[in-house]
Amino acid sequence: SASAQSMIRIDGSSTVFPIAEAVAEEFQIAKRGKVRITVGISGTGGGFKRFCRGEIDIANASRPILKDEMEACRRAGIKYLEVPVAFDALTVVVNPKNTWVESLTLDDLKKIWEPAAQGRVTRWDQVRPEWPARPLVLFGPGADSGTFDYFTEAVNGKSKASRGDFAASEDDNVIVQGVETNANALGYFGYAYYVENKDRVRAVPIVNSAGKAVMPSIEAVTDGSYEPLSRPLFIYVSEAATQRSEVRELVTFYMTEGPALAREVGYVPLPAAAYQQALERFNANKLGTVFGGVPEVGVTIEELLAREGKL
Amino acid sequence: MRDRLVELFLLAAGLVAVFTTLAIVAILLYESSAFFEHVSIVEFLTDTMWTPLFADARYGILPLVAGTVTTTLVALLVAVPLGTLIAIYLSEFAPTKVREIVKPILELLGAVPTVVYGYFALTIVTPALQWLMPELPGFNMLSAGLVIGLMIVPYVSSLSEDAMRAVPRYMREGSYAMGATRLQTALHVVVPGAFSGLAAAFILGISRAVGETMVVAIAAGMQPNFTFDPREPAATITAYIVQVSLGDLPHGSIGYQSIFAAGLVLMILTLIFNVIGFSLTRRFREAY
Amino acid sequence: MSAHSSIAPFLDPKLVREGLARRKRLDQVFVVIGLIVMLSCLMILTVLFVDLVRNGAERLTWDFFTNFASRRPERAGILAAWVGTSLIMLVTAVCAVPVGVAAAIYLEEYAPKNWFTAIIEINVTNLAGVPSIVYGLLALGLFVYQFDLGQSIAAAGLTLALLILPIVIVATREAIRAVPNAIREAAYGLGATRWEVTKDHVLPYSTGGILTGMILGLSRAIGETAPIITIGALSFIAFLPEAPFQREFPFISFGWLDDPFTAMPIQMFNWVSRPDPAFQANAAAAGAILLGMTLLMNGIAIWIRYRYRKKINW
Amino acid sequence: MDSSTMARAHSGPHTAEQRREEQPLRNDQLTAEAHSAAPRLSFPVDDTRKARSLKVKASVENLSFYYGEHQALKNLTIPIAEKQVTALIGPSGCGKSTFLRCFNRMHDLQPGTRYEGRIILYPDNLNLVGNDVDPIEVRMRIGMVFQKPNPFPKSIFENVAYGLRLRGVRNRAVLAEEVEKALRGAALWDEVKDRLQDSALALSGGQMQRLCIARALATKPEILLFDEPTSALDPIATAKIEELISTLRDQVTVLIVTHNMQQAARVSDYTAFMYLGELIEFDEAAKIFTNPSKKATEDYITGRYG
Amino acid sequence: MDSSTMARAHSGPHTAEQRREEQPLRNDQLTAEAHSAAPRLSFPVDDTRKARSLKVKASVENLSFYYGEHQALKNLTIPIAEKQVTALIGPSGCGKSTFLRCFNRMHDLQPGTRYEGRIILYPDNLNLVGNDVDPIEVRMRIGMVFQKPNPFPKSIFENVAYGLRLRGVRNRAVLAEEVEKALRGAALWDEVKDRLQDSALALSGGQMQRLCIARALATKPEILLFDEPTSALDPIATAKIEELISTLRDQVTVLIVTHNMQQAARVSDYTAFMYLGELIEFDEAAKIFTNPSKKATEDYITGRYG
Ligand SMILES: Nc1ncnc2c1ncn2[C@@H]1O[C@H](COP(=O)(O)OP(=O)(O)OP(=O)(O)O)[C@@H](O)[C@H]1O
Ligand SMILES: Nc1ncnc2c1ncn2[C@@H]1O[C@H](COP(=O)(O)OP(=O)(O)OP(=O)(O)O)[C@@H](O)[C@H]1O
Ligand SMILES: [Mg+2]
Ligand SMILES: [Mg+2]
Repeated sequence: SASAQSMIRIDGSSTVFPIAEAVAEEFQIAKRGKVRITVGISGTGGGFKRFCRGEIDIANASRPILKDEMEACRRAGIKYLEVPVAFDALTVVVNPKNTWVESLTLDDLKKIWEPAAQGRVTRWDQVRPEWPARPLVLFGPGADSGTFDYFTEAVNGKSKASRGDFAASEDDNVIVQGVETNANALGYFGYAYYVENKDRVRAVPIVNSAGKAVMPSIEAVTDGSYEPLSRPLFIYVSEAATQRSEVRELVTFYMTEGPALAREVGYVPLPAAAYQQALERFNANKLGTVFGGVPEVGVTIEELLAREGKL
Repeated sequence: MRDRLVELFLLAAGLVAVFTTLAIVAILLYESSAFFEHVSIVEFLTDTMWTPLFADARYGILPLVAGTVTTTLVALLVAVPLGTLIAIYLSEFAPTKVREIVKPILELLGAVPTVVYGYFALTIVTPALQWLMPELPGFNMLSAGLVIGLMIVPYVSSLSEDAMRAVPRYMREGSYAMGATRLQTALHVVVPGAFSGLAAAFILGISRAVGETMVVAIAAGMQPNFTFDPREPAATITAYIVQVSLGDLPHGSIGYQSIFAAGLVLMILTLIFNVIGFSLTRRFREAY
Repeated sequence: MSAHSSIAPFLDPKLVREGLARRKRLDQVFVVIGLIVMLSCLMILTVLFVDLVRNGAERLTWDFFTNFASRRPERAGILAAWVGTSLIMLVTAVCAVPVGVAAAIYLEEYAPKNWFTAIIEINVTNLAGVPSIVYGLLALGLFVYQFDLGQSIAAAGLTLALLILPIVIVATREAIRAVPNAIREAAYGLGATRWEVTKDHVLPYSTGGILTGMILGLSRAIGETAPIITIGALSFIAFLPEAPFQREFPFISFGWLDDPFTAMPIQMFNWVSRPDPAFQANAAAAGAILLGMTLLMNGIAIWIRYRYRKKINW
Repeated sequence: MDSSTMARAHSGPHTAEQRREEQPLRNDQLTAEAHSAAPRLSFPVDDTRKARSLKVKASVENLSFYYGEHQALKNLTIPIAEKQVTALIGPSGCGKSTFLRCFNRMHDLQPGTRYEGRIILYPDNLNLVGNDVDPIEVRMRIGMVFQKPNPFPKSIFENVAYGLRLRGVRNRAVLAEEVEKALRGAALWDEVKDRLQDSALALSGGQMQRLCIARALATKPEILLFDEPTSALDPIATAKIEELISTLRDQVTVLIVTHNMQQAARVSDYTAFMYLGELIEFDEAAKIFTNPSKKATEDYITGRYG
Repeated sequence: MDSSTMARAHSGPHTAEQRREEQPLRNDQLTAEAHSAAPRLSFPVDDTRKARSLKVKASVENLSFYYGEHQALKNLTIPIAEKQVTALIGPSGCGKSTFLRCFNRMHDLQPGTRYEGRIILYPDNLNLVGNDVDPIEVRMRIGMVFQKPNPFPKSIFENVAYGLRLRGVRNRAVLAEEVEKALRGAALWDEVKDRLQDSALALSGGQMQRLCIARALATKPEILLFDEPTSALDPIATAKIEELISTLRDQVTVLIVTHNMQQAARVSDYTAFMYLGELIEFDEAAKIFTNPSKKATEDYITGRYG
């Protein structure tokens, strides 16, 4: 069998996958094939499950590790380091034929997406009276996804609290397709899908806490003005694996080459300083998660990096 | 003596099928037992909301069952008539050469990766339907069902054709000798004569439709609606399972365990179809 | 008897003749409908295939077969995927065919007709209808964790083997049933044991049908995505499993069995859901190749069936 | 076994001799008439018997038949007497079934077959094997009963009604009446009248065969073809069918193939002996079985050839 | 057809009478010997013929046979003379095939069947239908030729060699020699010697049937069973098979079922007439066909019953 020694096993979120793939590809080229990397897409949940069984070295996660998973890792004696690798900016999009929506406030979004809206808010004019009385057709990611969790937490104040009567898909391209073909549609998904489909759907500026309507963009995310819909993506590195030099090298590579690669595949890199800081934390072997098993919204990356981790 | 050993070995092979079923049932039962500690069976079977992953979780399997049944019905409405029609055509009308060539090519329809079918439904069939019915939402069970139906046409037609050709020649001759045309012979003698085989073909088709995942996941909207209206978007059991098992949900959570409960329901659904099919086949096997 | 003493036609011949004309018209109408339906199904198949080929045309180059996956669509290839798929199919065939054929032989040649065999029979048909994703769940629990095979080619092959087992069993049973009883009686009459009859006659004469079943099963397995993702197929893997043939002794190696893998449908599934639309061409190309592989297998099946039919004509 | 069982079993059918007496013979002599609308069948005068002639229902003229390259029938010429039973005998493979199936164009179902010559059906002078004649129309006029009873997997009633439905009869009263008549004609009515709606597949072999006869009778065919109708049946059922065939003579022209010479002797008025696709001898049954004029026929009849 | 063809075709087999003369008769009288190692078959003295007795190869004693509930054979007792041809005749369904298949336990392949009584095989006193006897051993000693020729879809050589291979013969020279002997014994050698490696399916029906006989002969069976071996064959092939059966008498004990009385009369030394599962009469063929002692037999023989 392909020797396990030089193999780095990565698995988890399919959202993080494009970045992980790019890094893995480049790292293998840089190491001239001496290190072998595999990347899977079992989902954040599946990734953590395998991570906490000690089957993989790095878990890709589109959300922080949760209490159950921390518990599982603790029981198996798996310790880990949490490393943020990029931002994903959740992008709210409408059909290009939609002329009425210029921006959306969090309140608007809440009116549209809160559980109470189910079956009731079905026309645009119910959100804002000046909007036309056209049907409101909603698209979003599946309820099992980290994107959904983050969006509901940010908009409705509670993770997974959402109306259920929207067309969901695991595959964000399907949402693009749905919004593109329906003039009354509204949907949300990861920034990368918007970047690649700018001519098919229109992104809506979101009014941030400062009252300013901001279009999602790399700059707006990096400077923190596109909030609260930007979220960090993570990798979790098993402490045992950090004993291996190639894993350490990979993480270092991630922090140095990562920003360019993330940008290339449509994600938003962290601020340059943040990579520096994250690498320092990694080298200092600061174990555990800074979230304590509870997802949070709207925390800046600097805040996160300043916190103490918990296992 | 050696014959005895061989028989035991062969029996063991036959038992693999039984053990597989047992293993599937055992795993599903085991994993869903945790789920049923949390959710009462009554709620599971009677509630009409399925939102196990939402903050306000409800665990009524009915919407998923409704979605499964509706897409399956739509699929069957396509596959059974088309499949039977093709089978009759191939077995009673087409020249041997045509049959020998067309049958395996049709079987290819069943081998197209289902992802391809999913996009076929979403990007070609749905717009076409919307052109006919402008009100139709972009995701709906209708187009998913139609495409699944198309996908299982070869299962139905292939097996039905086998069954029809197994109808002995003297039966057909009896009918022709009475002055029947080909069509009359096919409809009045061959089809009733092949009934058990047709039933088996339909059952396999149903099972396949019930178990289809990707097409519904892509084209039907993944939205657990308790409705039997094929124009609505909906989710099926399989779509739910594949979605969750690949999602970001923590394993071991109730939401994750719910897929095993759903799987159990699916298994029971297919089992029911099969037992019905099996007893039908048995009942009519001695037909001639 | 007097009731029938007249041979005069029962009905007015004119009416009968008119009725006949109508019946024959119906006959022709049906032929047309049958042809149309059949042709439209064939056409849809063609459209699907042509569409894939057209969308993927730009990627259908030699490099596509020899490159690993990449973040750059134009650099990405399916090397790991097609090697993985081939090896998985190998494992699947090697496991499913003997077991499936043995089970079919048991059911057809050995099994007494009682409730026990009825259960096995129900089971087989039932398994044919179990959704593939459920096999994934089973395999995860059984092969990956219980048998500790991990996320390996062996685990994937076994999973798909279980999935196609019923197809192999059903097809083999049909083939075995087609062997005339007279042949069995002849062999028994010479003093052959059950096993000798099976091995010397039933099996050799049903080879065509058995191979057809195997290939139909494999064409089902080759396109499966869900179950092998569940057991942990990878999406990025830039190296190949250990080669089955080695230069040094013992020349053959089974190390590849527990190597990680990816497969064609996974690669395709992954590309389909990528943000960059350029990957859609890769997906289409992969889909076309997958369909081509299936087409090839089915072609072989048709050819084998044809050859055997020609050779053995009862 | 007590021999009384057996005696009872075959007391039914009259012997050929007995029946022949009962038959009204026509005395027109020797008429080699050219084809008029209803030609007569005539035999040369023979010292041992009265010459007689009967109406001809169909006349086979120079019929040849080919399965692809293989010529199965060679230039056969046989007259078929109206309302008489004509039996075809001959060793296996001599073409008896092939000949019979020409009458209702069953061969048309198999590609690559070819007819030559003519079978003229009287009174309307229709050439049954003509290319311009619709096989379905032929089959509507000429019924057939097969070697193996082949009822349709439907109810008894529907089996018999099938031919009528094909002919467009929808009226339930008419159907019921005709089905009853046909079943009575096939001597099956009493046995099944209480279970007309039961599956035909639940009948015994002999009953099934009579059902097939009823099915054919219901459409009032002009000629009824029997291809070894009793070879799959037990002795008692065989006796019943033979008796039935004897009585059918009043209603319909019967052509029967049998490999059983005793049966041919018992039921037929005329007998044709075929060998390797050729007609060796055709004559009254009594003559064939007592005093055949060809050596080959005699050898076959007396069992020197099997 | 010229009748010479036919004459040639059946000039082969000797008539039963001719053959009987050639046979060395044994003159031991009337011995109702209890079962010794080799009992003798004896008939009561009869004015019209010499009483004689022959070695018995197998004796059927009170044999009954059941298909589930249905009793197909009722308490049969028949001696089978060594190196003689014994024919079984009787109407369809009377149990001839069932009886024959008891000899090589073919019924064991069908569940739910049951034997009662005994078939003792001499000289070793083996009860063929005993529960403790391995059916495979029985089949190794008793060969069978079926109604429809059923060669394996293998080469001619492999067909004949198959039985030997089953018995563990591997030596190629031995195989070749035995195959030739068997093919010669079945009068097929000259026709196939140049194409032993061709598929057996390319042979004609009659050749196939002789191949099946060769296949059975190759294993040197003690008894050879024939179940209507010529019913699927044309006259010429039939004649060849009959001739062959007549000559086989020198090598092996033959039991033949036929629905054809002429055939039975031609080939057999002894004939058993069965009806509805019972044995009605058993005697020398000459006696049965000229002067049967039971009315039922006579009726059947003379064609009054079919
Ligand atoms: N479908 C067919 N295709 C080609 N040849 C055929 C076909 N059916 C019969 N034959 C051949 O035609 C000849 C006459 O066959 P036919 O069935 O008419 O004989 P038969 O007299 O009815 O014999 P039997 O008494 O065995 O039924 C035979 O040589 C036979 O092999
Ligand atoms: N496999 C079977 N299962 C049940 N009953 C059977 C089976 N085979 C034959 N029988 C019955 O046993 C009886 C004797 O059948 P058998 O085949 O021995 O008759 P036969 O004398 O050989 O007739 P034929 O001349 O038609 O071949 C018949 O009543 C038949 O229906
Ligand atoms: Mg015939
Ligand atoms: Mg028989």
